[in-house]
Amino acid sequence: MNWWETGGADSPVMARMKERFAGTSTLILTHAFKGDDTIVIQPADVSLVLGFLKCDPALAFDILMDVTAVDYLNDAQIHPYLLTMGARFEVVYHLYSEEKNHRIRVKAPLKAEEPDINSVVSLWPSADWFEREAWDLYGIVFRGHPNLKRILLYEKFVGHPLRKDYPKTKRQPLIGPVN
Amino acid sequence: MTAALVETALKIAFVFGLNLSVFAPILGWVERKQSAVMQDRIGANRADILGFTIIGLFHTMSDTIKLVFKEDFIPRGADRIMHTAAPALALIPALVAFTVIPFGGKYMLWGHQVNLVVADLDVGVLFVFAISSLAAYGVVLAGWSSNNNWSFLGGLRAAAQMFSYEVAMGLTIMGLVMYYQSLSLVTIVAKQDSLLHWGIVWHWPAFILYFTCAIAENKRTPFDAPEAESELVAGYFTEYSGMKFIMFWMAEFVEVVTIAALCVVMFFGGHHLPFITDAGLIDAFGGTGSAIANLLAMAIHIVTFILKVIVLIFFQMTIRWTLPRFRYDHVMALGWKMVLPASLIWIFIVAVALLTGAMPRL
Amino acid sequence: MGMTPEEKALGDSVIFTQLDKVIGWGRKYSFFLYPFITACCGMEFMSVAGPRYDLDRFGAALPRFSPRQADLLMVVGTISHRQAPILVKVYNQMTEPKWVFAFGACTVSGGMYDNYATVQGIDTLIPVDVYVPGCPPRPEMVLDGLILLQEKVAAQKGQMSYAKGMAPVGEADDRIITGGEDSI
Amino acid sequence: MTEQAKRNYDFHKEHHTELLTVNMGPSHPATHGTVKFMLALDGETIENIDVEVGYLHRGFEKECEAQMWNGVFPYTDRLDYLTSVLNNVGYAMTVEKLIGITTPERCQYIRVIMSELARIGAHYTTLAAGALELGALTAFIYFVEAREMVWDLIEATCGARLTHNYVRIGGLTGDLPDGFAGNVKSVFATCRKLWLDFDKLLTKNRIFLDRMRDVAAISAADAKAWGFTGPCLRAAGVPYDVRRAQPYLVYDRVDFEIPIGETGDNYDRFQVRMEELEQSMRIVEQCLTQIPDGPINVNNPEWRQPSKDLSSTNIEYMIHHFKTVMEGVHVPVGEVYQAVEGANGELGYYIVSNGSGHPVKMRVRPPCFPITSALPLLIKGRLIADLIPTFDMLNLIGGECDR
Repeated sequence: MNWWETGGADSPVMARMKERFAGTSTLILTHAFKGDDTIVIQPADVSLVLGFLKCDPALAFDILMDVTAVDYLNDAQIHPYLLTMGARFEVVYHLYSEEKNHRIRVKAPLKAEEPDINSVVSLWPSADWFEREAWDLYGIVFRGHPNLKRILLYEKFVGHPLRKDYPKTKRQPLIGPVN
Repeated sequence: MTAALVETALKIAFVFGLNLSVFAPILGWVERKQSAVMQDRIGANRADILGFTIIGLFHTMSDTIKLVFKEDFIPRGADRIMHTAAPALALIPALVAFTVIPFGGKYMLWGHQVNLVVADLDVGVLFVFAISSLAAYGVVLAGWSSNNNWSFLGGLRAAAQMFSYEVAMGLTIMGLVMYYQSLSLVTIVAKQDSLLHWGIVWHWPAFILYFTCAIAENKRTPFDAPEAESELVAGYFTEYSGMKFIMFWMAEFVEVVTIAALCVVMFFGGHHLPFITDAGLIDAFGGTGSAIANLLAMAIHIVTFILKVIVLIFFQMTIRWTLPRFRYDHVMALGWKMVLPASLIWIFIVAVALLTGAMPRL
Repeated sequence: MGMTPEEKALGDSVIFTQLDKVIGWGRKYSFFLYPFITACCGMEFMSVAGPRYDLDRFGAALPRFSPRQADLLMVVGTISHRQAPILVKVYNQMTEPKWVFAFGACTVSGGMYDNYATVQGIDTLIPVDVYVPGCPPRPEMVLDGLILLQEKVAAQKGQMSYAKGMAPVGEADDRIITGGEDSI
Repeated sequence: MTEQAKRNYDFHKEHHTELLTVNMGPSHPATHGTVKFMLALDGETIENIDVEVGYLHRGFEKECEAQMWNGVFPYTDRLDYLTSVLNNVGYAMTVEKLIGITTPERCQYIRVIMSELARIGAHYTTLAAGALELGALTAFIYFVEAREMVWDLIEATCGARLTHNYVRIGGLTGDLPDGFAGNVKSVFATCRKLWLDFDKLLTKNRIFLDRMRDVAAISAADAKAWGFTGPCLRAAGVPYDVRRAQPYLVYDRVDFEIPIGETGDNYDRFQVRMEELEQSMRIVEQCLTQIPDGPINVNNPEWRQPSKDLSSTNIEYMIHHFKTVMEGVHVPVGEVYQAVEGANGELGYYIVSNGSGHPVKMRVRPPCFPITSALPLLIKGRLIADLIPTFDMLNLIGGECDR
């Protein structure tokens, strides 16, 4: 048995998602490990899925809690679908519905060579800075983002430091010595 | 002639000495200590000379020494002449305004009449306002000549604020001038010889209005928008260092004293003691003819005056450390929409009261 | 600092050594701080300035946020590489004489953070007079550091001879830039 | 001038005026050293604003990925450095959720007590800083003193004033000290007095009201869309509080209210925080009456190393201690997200483990990050003086926002 399989019944959110996307290839995997409803989707469908999550009255995810990315350069075995898709990154969205008081995690695997995905700024303005951060630290390109530039680091910085192949202490000082 | 010259020289020395070497530095210390008391702290107390600290009084001295020997900096792109002149332009008017403020009455000393005011002008009230409005130039020039955006903003704010309150401040006093029928501060003080004739008795609304305007004119909290630390770094004196920087502060402190002294002169009977007239006091010590009696009375009057000034300074400091800061547009709104109409209404009320006899004429 | 021509000429003449003492005394009890607060240590800095520890007792309570008016640059908190040019600029903008107080482990050595983003001690950028380690240092330590600095300042020789803009660090032009987009 | 010309009259163009660009920060007294505003000013009015964060980016995630699971705690301390314990608790709960262990009841109560004390300290600081920046220095000092007393309580428990590093996976580093309940009682009595003083100085002060009320208001829908949580969201009238919505630890056993505002302006944010101080005190007081005796650590050496007494007298425990220190605990494979209510809003941890001794991903959802991103929305068209209280009440904490 894989680590994410829990064997419990689906939560209403998961049931609704499975119902909506039945027969399509959108959902790669769904699970509720440790009670966290999780869906893994095709990156091309991210606008569709997140738009549905926001607008569907039964789901009504009105707060985008978090957008981040993960680099599975050496750890793709954690999620076998990464290996089958040949993906390296995963963009992770955490949503919360204040109205219905439920949460969901949406993940979209991305390939190393073209880490780009649609921006969701038009759905939630809070995605603006989160996506800029993911671009800054992981180099994920968000298509359609109005202002995709570095946010935590400076423009002169080369590379994306949270990628696993970026050495932890590789400094690029603007002034002063390297170490 | 010589006696008159000596007398004037002594009086000037007294006034400037009092302001520059006593009030201004001590106020720096008072402000620090009072804030410490209000905030449950100890406050500056470490600076010592030969082991004596005198509750931190020497800190003012060490500040001065340090500031004198601090690098004097003029930023690139600044107008050097204006940049240097601005602090002086801010400080001098505050000092000069003090010349027409009587800090005592008239005394006969060895056949020579001493009038305890440096310049007994017939238009003393107008002179004070005219001179203190010049202080705005120092501030505006400082802001403009520094070639710094924050200074510039601070200077603009200061200009608007000082000129606005100048207008209102002049009007707040008009009722009082009508009541005493004189523009001379000496006459105004002389007419306050009994407690019932003190300005505050009939003109307490004017006092409140005047005091508000005066603090605003002096740009102290809650009206310190031009130098608001959290907004404009240090406002118009952002680019000043060393002594030039501290001159702006001294101007502020001297202005505090001037405001307090003016309030005392106009509203709190000047040097007069509450229940005894000048003549009565001199008589009590042995009559008009005695120089000793006159000297004693003079000393008591000067001390009374200074004590009253200190109380009002204390009041200003308390306000300083209690209230938060106004927003700039609220300052202007308060000046134009509240204080100015209120002082006009007050003038009207005083006029009607004087005509109908509801307010006794002096 | 080296001997300036004036110092060499005047040597240990009595007047100047006495004057040194007087100026040293003045400077010792009159630090105007520039709090360069970036991080966690700033909270302890608040406490140091607060009623219980009361920095004002040492005559150092007056924060001046204009570097022209400050004597003591208190670097409080982690300096990232992004922040470093600003720190150097503020240091250069300060008028002589000036001192630097490294408040907390991050400013002393980089502290817990040894990675791509952080400067490994501000002494790689600007000269430092007092190092106060701790993450964050307790207020007592800060006061101790301040007293040490006071002693250092009081004992300095040649107090009169600070040249204008003596030691700009990095690009010398930083010092005089004012106004516009570059002012802080 | 014709009607048409009047309508086309552009003041800026006709009078050759231009906007004044000023650079506020990152070392500006109002920006707390970690944020930079580029302002385009038309007189005093902010026509445009660009917010730049990241000046305190110190590689939290990269640093944590190099640490062992227990070694992450000191770094979480320095996220929102005002609520170190709260960050510790959030992280510990996330790892415990991934492992699947439940901490003993006493531990849970202590975690709640310490979290709330940290929250009290954070709110004191926020409110005090807000007062300071508006020029009310005395009010600032009152709350710094109150905060100092609350920190004394925390210090008595864990030994540190600010960065507590108090919580461990599966437990705590130590129990509450003797006489803690009595100290809390006396400290809270003084704090309530100071609260009243602060309240008198500011809350009904006309100057203060004018500066705070109706400044930078945000609607409930906007606040949610911009990812507001915590006091800022509640000020907009949305009663969302993780402690109530998805209770964790023992928050479902204590009685507390969730203060909400109406207009979402600065004054509401101020009032919500003022009220939350009292509610947090109530939570602590209730916990202190309910708290049971018992262990503070899970009785499972795999996750929580046994006490020093055992490990220095017994060779098996000694070896075990050595191994857990050198290799760290091996958290099972998986990914979880756990949110706690931080002082600024929902503090979420998203961690991914590959079963080794180090995290693969150690993500923190910083509550003030999205809140700060809404600053241009709130402040455009307002006066430069409004920026100060707005920024204070949004409460950007550099360590958390920039990580």
